[in-house]
Amino acid sequence: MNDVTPETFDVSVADRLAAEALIVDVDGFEGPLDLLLSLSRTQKVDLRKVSVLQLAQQYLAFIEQAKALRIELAADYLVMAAWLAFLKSRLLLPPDPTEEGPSGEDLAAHLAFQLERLQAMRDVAAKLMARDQLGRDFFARGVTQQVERVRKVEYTATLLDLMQGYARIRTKDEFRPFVMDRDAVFTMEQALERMRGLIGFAGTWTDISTYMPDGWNIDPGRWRSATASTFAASLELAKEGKVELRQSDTFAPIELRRKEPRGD
Amino acid sequence: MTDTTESEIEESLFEAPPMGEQERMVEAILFATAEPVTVKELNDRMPHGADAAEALVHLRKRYEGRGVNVVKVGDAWAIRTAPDLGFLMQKETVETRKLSRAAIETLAIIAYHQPVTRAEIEEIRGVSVSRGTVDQLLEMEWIRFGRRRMTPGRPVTFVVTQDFLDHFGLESARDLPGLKELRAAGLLENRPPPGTVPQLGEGDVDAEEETEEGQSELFED
Amino acid sequence: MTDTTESEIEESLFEAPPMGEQERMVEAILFATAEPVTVKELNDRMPHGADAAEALVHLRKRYEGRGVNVVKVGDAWAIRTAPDLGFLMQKETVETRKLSRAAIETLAIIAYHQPVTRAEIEEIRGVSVSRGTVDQLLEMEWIRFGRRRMTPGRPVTFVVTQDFLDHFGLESARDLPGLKELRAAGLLENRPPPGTVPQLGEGDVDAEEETEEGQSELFED
Repeated sequence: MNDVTPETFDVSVADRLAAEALIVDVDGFEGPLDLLLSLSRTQKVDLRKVSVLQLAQQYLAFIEQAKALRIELAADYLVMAAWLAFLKSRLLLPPDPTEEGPSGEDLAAHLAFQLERLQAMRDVAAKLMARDQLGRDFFARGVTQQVERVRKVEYTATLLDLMQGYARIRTKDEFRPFVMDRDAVFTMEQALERMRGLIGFAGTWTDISTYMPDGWNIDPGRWRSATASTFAASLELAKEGKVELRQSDTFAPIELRRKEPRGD
Repeated sequence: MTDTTESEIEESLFEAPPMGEQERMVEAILFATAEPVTVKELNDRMPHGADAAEALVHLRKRYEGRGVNVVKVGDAWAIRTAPDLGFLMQKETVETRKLSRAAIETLAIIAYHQPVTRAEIEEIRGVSVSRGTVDQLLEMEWIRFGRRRMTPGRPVTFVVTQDFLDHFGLESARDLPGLKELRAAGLLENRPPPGTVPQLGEGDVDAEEETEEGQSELFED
Repeated sequence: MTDTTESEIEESLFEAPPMGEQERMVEAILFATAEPVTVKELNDRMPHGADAAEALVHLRKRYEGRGVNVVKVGDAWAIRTAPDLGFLMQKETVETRKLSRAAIETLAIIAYHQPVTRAEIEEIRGVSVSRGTVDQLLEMEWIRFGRRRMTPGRPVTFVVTQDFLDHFGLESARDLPGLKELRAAGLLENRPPPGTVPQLGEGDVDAEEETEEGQSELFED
């Protein structure tokens, strides 16, 4: 990582630029570290060999000049100035053995490290941006094809549906003189009778709700009655060995199918 | 790559890139462009002296039998998924839905009365049959068109299909339980749903009588 | 055409299609999308028993030196035009938003130091990171939040995304240019400042202790 871009300007140009930078404003720099990095460019190519002392002096001079020009300085810059002044004194005065804390050299080394790291990040950022980029140097597919979610609807009907449908049409205006005493009750006998007639067509598993009498689903009371009796009738038929029942899970639909008499 | 010899023929000031290169170029352009690209556009975009038409011939051959192919779309060219791999671009989810009451009734009437005309279905149901219902049944291939009636207007008739029989596990439409069996099974015992006004439709007694006869007549073919 | 054999194989539940076929399938799927596709997604879409990883090896080789290439992006795969042909694609070039210097530097720091906290970014840049900069990078989906640091305050960390890798043509974060050199030079270490260096971020002595560990963890995948 020693390929830090060497400044090719001669010193006078660099000096001029530094002077210009002063006149412009501090906003041109991305913070005090950036300013320090810029100042260090006028010194050495290798950031590891930068004279931190000299750098501190340059920075402080810069701040003084900015103050003289009444440039508004962000707090960051002043904090850095104070710290660099402290560092400068540490570096210039002989170390005081009674004093605790890091030596001036340690602090200077760390500052040099920070500068080098910042410079390194800038270099790799430039390398990164110089890479071939998607949409600029290489390209993705122009015509993309979405994975289609094909929603296929399959309509089903059972033979029972078909017959019930037909029966419904054939009987819908038939006159029925039959009167029930308690028309909100569908008795188990009624359910049994109804189901006995129907189970002959129930060769496949069918939800027992299919066997509910037509028209009983409008009034909740009648629906409850019909549900109870249909369920009871299913159990009765299962007991008689005429049908088989199954339910996959608690509260899942109960299914019924005709039991083939082949066993016996 | 078969480049140099081919391109050497070009004696233009700017030498055209070797054919292998041109093929790569056409490949990249067809890949990245959203629209099919004409030979002219290809030539315009490629370096001077390039022959996109020839490069296309090579490229097309290269993609023969591959997962994507170079295809002509109108007078332009594009890369497209090989037709046999279309299934990879779809994720199928099957949803089962109960057939509507109208569809079931219509289907039942066709099954019991086939061949039956739309007017007859409407007469039996007492309501008009929507186009969608018939279309749905046709699409499901449970019904199909039968012979036209030799009556004025020569209306089309509907009959049920083998698919229908297969679905309901019937050998023939004749195996459908007759009215008597329906009655015996209690299916004709239904009272009109409470709350619905009894309909004074066309006399059903006749209709019923007619049915029996209609049915036998019907299952001839 | 070898249809029959192919479809026969497809029908068999347990036998995977021949490798040549699998290669075609991967080819078709990668061609159909602009986004990189993971091996898992490929396998999910291909018939049972297929081995997309192996098919990819063959396919990648097949496209070597061609106008489009099979490239790895993180743990996913994509087809991209060969970079040397970019000059043909002026029409396809998308204007990317110009990134500010701050954004570029922040991005680089996240890429090379990930997972990295905002305080660490600020320490490296020596200046506070504006909210807008991070937001812009998040919005471009070049960075995302990583795991929180297990230090006081549990600060969020940032890491780069697959889109970032895709955009810069990187197989993984390990392939970042100059990464090895930076590491060898110790410039990716988070060296605790001795004593009282003015810190712009909140005190991260704790955070820093953990960083080393976090980092090695990072470039492992």
